[in-house]
Amino acid sequence: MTPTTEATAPTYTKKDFESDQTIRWCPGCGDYAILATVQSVLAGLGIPREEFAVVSGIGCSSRFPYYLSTYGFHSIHGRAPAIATGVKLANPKLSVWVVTGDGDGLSIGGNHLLHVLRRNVDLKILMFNNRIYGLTKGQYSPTSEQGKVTKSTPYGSVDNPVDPVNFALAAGATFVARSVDVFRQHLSDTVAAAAMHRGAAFVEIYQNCNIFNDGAFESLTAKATREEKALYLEHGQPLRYGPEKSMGFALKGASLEKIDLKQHPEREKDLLIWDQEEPSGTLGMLANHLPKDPANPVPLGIFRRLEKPTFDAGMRAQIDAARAKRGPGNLEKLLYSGTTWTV
Amino acid sequence: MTPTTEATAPTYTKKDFESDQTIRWCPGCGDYAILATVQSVLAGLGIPREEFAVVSGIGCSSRFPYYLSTYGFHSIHGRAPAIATGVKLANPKLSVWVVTGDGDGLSIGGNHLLHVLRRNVDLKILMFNNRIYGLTKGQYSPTSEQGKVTKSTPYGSVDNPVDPVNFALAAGATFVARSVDVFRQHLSDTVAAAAMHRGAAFVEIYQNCNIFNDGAFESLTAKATREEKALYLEHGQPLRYGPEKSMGFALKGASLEKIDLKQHPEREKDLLIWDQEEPSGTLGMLANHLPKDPANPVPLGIFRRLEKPTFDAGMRAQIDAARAKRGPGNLEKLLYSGTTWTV
Amino acid sequence: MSQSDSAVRPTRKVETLDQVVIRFAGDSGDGMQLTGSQFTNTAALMGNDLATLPDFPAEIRAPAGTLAGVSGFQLRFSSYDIHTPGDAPDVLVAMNAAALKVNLGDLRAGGLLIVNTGGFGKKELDMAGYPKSPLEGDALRAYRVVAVDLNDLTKRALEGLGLSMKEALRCKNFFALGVCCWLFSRPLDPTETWIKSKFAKNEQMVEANLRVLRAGFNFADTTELFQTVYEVPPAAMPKGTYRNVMGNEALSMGFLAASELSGLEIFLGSYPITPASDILHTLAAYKNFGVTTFQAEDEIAAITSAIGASYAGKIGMTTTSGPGVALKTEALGLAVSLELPLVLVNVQRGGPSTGLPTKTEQADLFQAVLGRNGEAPIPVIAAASPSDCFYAAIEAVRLAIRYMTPVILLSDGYIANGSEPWLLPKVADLPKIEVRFAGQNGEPTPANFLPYLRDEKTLARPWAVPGTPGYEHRIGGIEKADKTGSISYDAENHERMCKLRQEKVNRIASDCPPPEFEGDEDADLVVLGWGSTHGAITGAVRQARAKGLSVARCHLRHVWPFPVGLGPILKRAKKVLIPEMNLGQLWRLVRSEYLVDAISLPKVQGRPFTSSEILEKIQSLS
Amino acid sequence: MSQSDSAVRPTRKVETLDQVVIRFAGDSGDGMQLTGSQFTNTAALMGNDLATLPDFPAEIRAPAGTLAGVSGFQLRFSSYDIHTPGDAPDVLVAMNAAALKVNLGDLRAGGLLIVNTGGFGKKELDMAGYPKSPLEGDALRAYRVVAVDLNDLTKRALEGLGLSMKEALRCKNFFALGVCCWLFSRPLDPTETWIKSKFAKNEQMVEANLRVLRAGFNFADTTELFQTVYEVPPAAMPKGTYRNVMGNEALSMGFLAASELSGLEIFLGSYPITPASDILHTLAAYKNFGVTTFQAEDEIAAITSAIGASYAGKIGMTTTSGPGVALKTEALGLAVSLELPLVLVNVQRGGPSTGLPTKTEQADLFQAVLGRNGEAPIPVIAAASPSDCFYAAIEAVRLAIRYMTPVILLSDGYIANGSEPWLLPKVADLPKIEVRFAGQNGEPTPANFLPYLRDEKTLARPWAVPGTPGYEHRIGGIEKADKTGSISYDAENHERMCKLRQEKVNRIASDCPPPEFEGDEDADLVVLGWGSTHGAITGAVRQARAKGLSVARCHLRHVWPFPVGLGPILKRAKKVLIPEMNLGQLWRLVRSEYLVDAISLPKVQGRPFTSSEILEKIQSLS
Ligand SMILES: Cc1ncc(C[n+]2csc(CCOP(=O)(O)OP(=O)(O)O)c2C)c(N)n1
Ligand SMILES: Cc1ncc(C[n+]2csc(CCOP(=O)(O)OP(=O)(O)O)c2C)c(N)n1
Ligand code: SF4
Ligand code: SF4
Ligand SMILES: [Mg+2]
Ligand SMILES: [Mg+2]
Repeated sequence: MTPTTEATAPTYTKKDFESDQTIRWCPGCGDYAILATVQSVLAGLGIPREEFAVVSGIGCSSRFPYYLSTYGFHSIHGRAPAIATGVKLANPKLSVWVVTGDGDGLSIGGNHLLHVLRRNVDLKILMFNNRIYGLTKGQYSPTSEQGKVTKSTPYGSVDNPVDPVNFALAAGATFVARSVDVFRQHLSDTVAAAAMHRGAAFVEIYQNCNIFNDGAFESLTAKATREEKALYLEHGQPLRYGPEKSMGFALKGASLEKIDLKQHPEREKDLLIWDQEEPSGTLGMLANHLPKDPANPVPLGIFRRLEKPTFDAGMRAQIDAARAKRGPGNLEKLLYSGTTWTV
Repeated sequence: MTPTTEATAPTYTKKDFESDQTIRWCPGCGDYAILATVQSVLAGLGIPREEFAVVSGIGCSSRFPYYLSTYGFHSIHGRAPAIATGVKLANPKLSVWVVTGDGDGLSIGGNHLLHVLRRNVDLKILMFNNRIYGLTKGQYSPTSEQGKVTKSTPYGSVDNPVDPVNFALAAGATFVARSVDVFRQHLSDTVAAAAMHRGAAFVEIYQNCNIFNDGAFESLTAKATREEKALYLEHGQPLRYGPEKSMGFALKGASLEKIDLKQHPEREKDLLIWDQEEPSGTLGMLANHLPKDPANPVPLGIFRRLEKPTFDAGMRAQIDAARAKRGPGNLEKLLYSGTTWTV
Repeated sequence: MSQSDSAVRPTRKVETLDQVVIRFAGDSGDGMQLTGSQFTNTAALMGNDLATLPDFPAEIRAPAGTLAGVSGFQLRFSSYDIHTPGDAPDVLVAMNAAALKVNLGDLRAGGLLIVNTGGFGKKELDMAGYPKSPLEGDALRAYRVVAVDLNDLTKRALEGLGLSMKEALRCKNFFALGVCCWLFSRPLDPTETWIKSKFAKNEQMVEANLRVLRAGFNFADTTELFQTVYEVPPAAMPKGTYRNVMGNEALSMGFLAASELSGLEIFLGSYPITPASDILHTLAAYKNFGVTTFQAEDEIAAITSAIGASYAGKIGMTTTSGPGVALKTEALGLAVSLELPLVLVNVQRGGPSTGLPTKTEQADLFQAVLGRNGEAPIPVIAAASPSDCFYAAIEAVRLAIRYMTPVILLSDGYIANGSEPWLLPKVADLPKIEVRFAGQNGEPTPANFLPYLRDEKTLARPWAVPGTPGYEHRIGGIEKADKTGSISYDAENHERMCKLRQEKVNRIASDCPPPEFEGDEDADLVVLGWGSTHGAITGAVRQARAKGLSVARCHLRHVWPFPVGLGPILKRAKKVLIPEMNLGQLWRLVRSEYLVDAISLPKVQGRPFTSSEILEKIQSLS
Repeated sequence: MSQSDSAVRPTRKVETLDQVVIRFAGDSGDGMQLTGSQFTNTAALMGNDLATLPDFPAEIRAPAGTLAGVSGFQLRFSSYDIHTPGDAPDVLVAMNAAALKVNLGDLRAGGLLIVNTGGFGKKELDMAGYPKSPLEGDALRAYRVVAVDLNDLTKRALEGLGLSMKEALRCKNFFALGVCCWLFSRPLDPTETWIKSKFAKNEQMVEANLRVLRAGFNFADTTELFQTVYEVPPAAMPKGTYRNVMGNEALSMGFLAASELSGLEIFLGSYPITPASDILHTLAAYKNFGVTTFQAEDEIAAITSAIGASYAGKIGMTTTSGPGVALKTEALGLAVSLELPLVLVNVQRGGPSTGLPTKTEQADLFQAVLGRNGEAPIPVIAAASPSDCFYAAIEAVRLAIRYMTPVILLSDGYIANGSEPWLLPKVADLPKIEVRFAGQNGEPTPANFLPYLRDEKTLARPWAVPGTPGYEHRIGGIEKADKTGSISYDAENHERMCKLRQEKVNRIASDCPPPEFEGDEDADLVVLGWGSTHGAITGAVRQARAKGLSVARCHLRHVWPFPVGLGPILKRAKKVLIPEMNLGQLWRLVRSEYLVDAISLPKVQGRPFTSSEILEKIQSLS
């Protein structure tokens, strides 16, 4: 089901998307903020409530569907994208959402995520990235920074983390974005944009787990540093950030150069104009390479948004075409087809 | 085991790496050429034969280890990277190779591949990409082009293919390359470079399956068009290709511009100088976006080569450090540690 | 069937046989599967009863001429009702030395051996491990040998057509087929028709194959190699229209039928694996039946996408073989917990692990019945023969929907690739499958929908699909409170739910026909079987009874839970014999259920039982 | 143990008890697990025998005050030999209304109920679903109620320390602990020592917790709330040094011991899952023992990396719970086919599917014994108690190496998190595990190494690890030719290999001690158990025998294959009773093996048997 703005569209409030289940997250968990935002966004899409199917895997984040008053499906670890593919293929009219965590989506479920993204199945995928395994009480995850000391890595983790946005870009996802649990308006806009996108929409949401990885995003979310640390990608706008938007980035060869506009106001014209429709993903990766340097801001917003035929529509079209061409299946005829003989 | 060039290194010929098993590939299969090349490369590395462990999954390609006279392990579908991780962690002295197919490595095994690459486990991974499932008799694979008609897609496949090189770049692989079964010298050089690399080395090898996907790479491999179609990436060299190397690419914003040097000899200086050490993967993706346009050449060679600490070395170092700091484990002491009481 | 005019009646002695077992054997590249199928097709059209057994290596084309590369196809055709592709072949066609080496041991003494001497060069002999040619000396004394150079004859037949040597030689299987058609008084036209349609796009190939086929026929007619020509009259089969069908094909059509009978569209999530892939291939072609086939990235995505589709109101199904089932285990547990309909087909092959991918076995029964974590009961049914796959597929869907449960349907490589004539049903005679989606039957919307409130009779819960207003609810794999389906960690609730799920499945035991039984009620020995041993057991028991032995047979279509009628049958027998293509899996389940000291007849050789193996055992027990 | 000087002996009536069952219950955030463990630790140090049963929700912190968020810890300590954490608690400490609601039903009539009235405000009562406070009226008449406002007392104890209200309240569990220490004449110093080391980096927390702990003790001493103070003298335990140990901890140490005994380093490939994760956490800390712990991307990578490590010459192991085993099924089949050593630990939890992640169950036995495709036999052993996990781990490694086979070791949530005193062994007394790598024993290098040539006695194949010159060979999951290990599709070879693999595992039945047996040889009733029911069965059978009933018990450490001694024991008994935390899995296996009409006593409630449940059943059968 695509969002509609017709007059007949139901009007809901956030409350209509709250379920009667007690919420079982830890007090202070970033998941609460995401839930509230998503409830509001869903209420505003104009899609009848019964046409939402929200599928999740396993993890704290994956408890999400219980707290929405829509159809909900809390499944098994890592498999939500595959289940959701089945739901969407079976009934393309539904608005199908996937909620997953960094462990659920990128550890055990990495492959399914890769494949729904490359197929461009029309799913809205929200990955709550708290860079930790919450539900199993604090082991490192594939997005944990190197050297992370956790229950399972008392000497620090050795592996390089995977970057969900890079991963999604390379997989060919047609909508790739990043937002933050506590940046309510930005999150709301980003989730709404994902909802409006036709095709696989992937949204990484930085989420604080105040029990096992408290403050993981604090340098970004702290009120004091927010402005310095958030680089909002806005289509058609130059890459600027910081107090008074006085910092920016320009292309230099195949990498980005940081420019202090206060010192070099003349270079404003060099700033890279953000193009979310650049198809190769190169630009997205370029912008996203920034966070690896702690001195750099964190890019947020939409890394890529492309219109491409969706998998579910393509599959349906084949059925329709076959029916148009060969007529609806006739079982009797099929059984008696080929070489038969009568006794 | 890292390749050695010491005087004591064993000297082998290709024959020393041939096993006594009858080869069971179809006559004409591209796998034969790869086998011969790899046998030669292994023979020339100076590593004792018994220190090779070659692990594969399932597929025609995965029969590879049977035909090498080294230690060999033909495992289950998609899991070779994980098995090889165990082998390498258990005995870091070994030279551990993974042989996989496009189905084995990117369909069922995509997640394991992602994780060995991001971890930078010191494995040499050869993926034979024939863009089809050979062993199961011709279904489309995740690298098959869209619209592919196969046994399982009589109406043509709907999904967008995944590009193995992009995937590996986004996963953070420290060595990413592409070669072709029948480009013997190039393949040999590429595999040898992978062997010399310390860390996860990923090589995509285009391979012709003459039974189920014959000619998949013919526009590249045909003698007549080879020169026009192969763009060799050479570190420190400009991106040039074609007869008399008269064509090339330059950076234009964040994408590549094709330049006909015959018409514009003055633009030679603009050509992009290939830098395999560009860390973000941006450049690699840029170059690799080319094949999507059939008018463009196919980039071959090394997309990225970076020195980074390996996972296996990091894991070993933790054990060594713990031993250095706490002394080797003393079981008796451990058992009797903590709160005990004596009756 | 009128005789084609290319097939002039020969003037040799005519002998009438009531059955023939013939095996074509050659290199993987020699087209033996095709030759066998064409001969089968012709036999079917002539009204014979028949059964086939293809047998090929796991490699696509193992190196030409090697033992590992030998491919075979056995066909038994008859003028009476038969049940297996036969024990020892009467006729063996060996296209090269390796094929002879691999197959000769099976040929019955005195059998007819047709060898292609063109496949016995020095190189071929070496590869087959023959120090010297078996065609010289008396190694083959026990057989009636007809040695012909099919290579040469084929090449000569094609002279002037402009084919390369390699292309020409690829036609030689049609020469052999022509010879055999002559020998067994078969018309050529079904094969000719097939050639014309198969190679429609390549006139040269049509011409070449037709020439070679006819050359073979004429060669046999002309030369003095054969003293006798055989006839196998049609079998007296029940009235009706027949087609020849392979198991995977019948199974696919069964699913299409179930779709029609239930009014629901099919969603098949699958990942290719031998010997199950053909079901995916077959169904993929029937998109106009509203079938969605999804080739997933792996087995886990295959089954979970099917679960998703069932959740959304289609018939979710997934097809695979043993190693694939292993990967689907966790998701099967989820399906049990969700109580959604789902059909999993396991076309069993030789195990453990990768095992023998192209060979048959029944060793996944334990896995089907008991192979999950937690108390996770799933009903298991099994197909008995190629055509029975059709009905088994319908029954699997019926149970899945009626009981809101995953169902496992077991087939195996033998019946999946084997074929037999199938008396086609009328679609109108097939019973409808009732589907009731909650909220779509005009009932008033409940204030508080209870997704785990059960039907009194079946204990099934309601099927409320997304899109239905007022029925929004949440499901998941965590234990659920009875009726409401909310998460519950309550101790008593958990026990109640475990027992309810078990009881629901148990009720199927009395909602299925009694097990098939043949023979006297008070027979001393009951031979109990399941799945594809059906034919071999039937044959053996009939022969034993014909010899006057007190034996009956019983066959399970519903393998788990055991149908209510099984206990009395087994308890009343003095002895129970259970032949299985495993080391005794049904045997163990039967012992545990009924405390009956049954006797196991295990066979784990990657190939089906012969009737005589079972008959022998019956005799030793009588 | 000297009494700390903060603990002045009170002057109340002193009563001596031989055992006490106490349960601490509160909100997930109230620190009940910690309180329980500290009290346990103290009891252990005082020489009591003891057993514990923690019980907590699957959520990290379910919303404060809800029923779903209640966390409990039960401890039984005694002056005699006990086997379970007790049936009904004698003492219940309830920190809030929800904790009372959830736990009250278990408290024995007349039991002592200590309630924190600070947790019974309007909001807490509402959340617990109490329309009015149960502390008013006679709802609690059946118990001895001591109602104190722990919140208030704690806050007051901390006045002046500068803690926020929230921080202060977090200490209240130590107040409760202080009260209980006084009540049961326990010293404070073990807890004080613990507090000092635990919060070493935060002086304020040390000070706060110590203050509150002592305040609780002194409060109990000063007020007139308790008329009696209890003593539970030490149990007469065998001589030796003890520590208190939890199952997962003992299991981890067992692996370290096996590593030392075999001289091989450990490789643990694991993926976190409750209740198994702690084994990964524990072993990860012991890198100086040469342990490699690899947190894999999923369960499949966890087991396959372990297989890779075994191939390369380490002890490969993998730890998980039921859903994880499901995912490892295919790889287990591979390990069977490869014949490499491997240990898989399944710490069972409630199923099916996600089920009850933090609760205990024994319902994965079928999965362990039979849950694979093909004929894929794997020996299964089970741990009986927390400390027994140590020995079970060693035995698993011994079998894996000796028989070159995967081994499944079953534990469960109950013993994994439960604890008991453990009489520590001397390392020197533990038997060595022999390892022979091919080509590393000075033998001449064979011209043609045969990787599947078997040891005559064990049928194990040689373990030739990469790096050994002259032993290069290839292995895989396709069927292998006997001895050479080359790919083989041969029919007879396949059957031979299947039978050899089965026979190898069967031989373990006579290479293990006879099953543990207690009671008269000719007892009428034998109670048969496996795994963690050991304690409850032992307690019940001893009580029954004390009542003069003719009953014995038998316990299986080697669950599959059944040890040779089991058959005679079961056949000679008139009745066999099998209590299990499942719907009858061992029961079915026993019936199938011995045709014994055993009686099942199933319990699937996510919690262990109490002795009285079993005793009751014994009595009903006597
Ligand atoms: C098959 C399986 N393996 C492991 C688990 C245990 N498990 C539950 S949640 C989880 C990780 C959750 O991490 P993430 O997805 O990041 O979610 P979070 O709790 O952080 O929101 C794991 C390992 C499981 N439930 N199932
Ligand atoms: C668990 C499992 N699923 C499916 C299969 C069947 N299978 C064998 S090989 C293969 C695909 C092989 O494709 P690819 O990796 O591209 O190798 P190729 O044969 O083309 O070299 C499949 C699906 C299997 N052996 N095991
Ligand atoms: S553990 Fe972390 S992610 Fe999970 S609910 Fe608590 S705060 Fe949130
Ligand atoms: S099927 Fe294709 S990939 Fe496999 S051996 Fe034959 S030619 Fe090679
Ligand atoms: Mg997380
Ligand atoms: Mg391939």
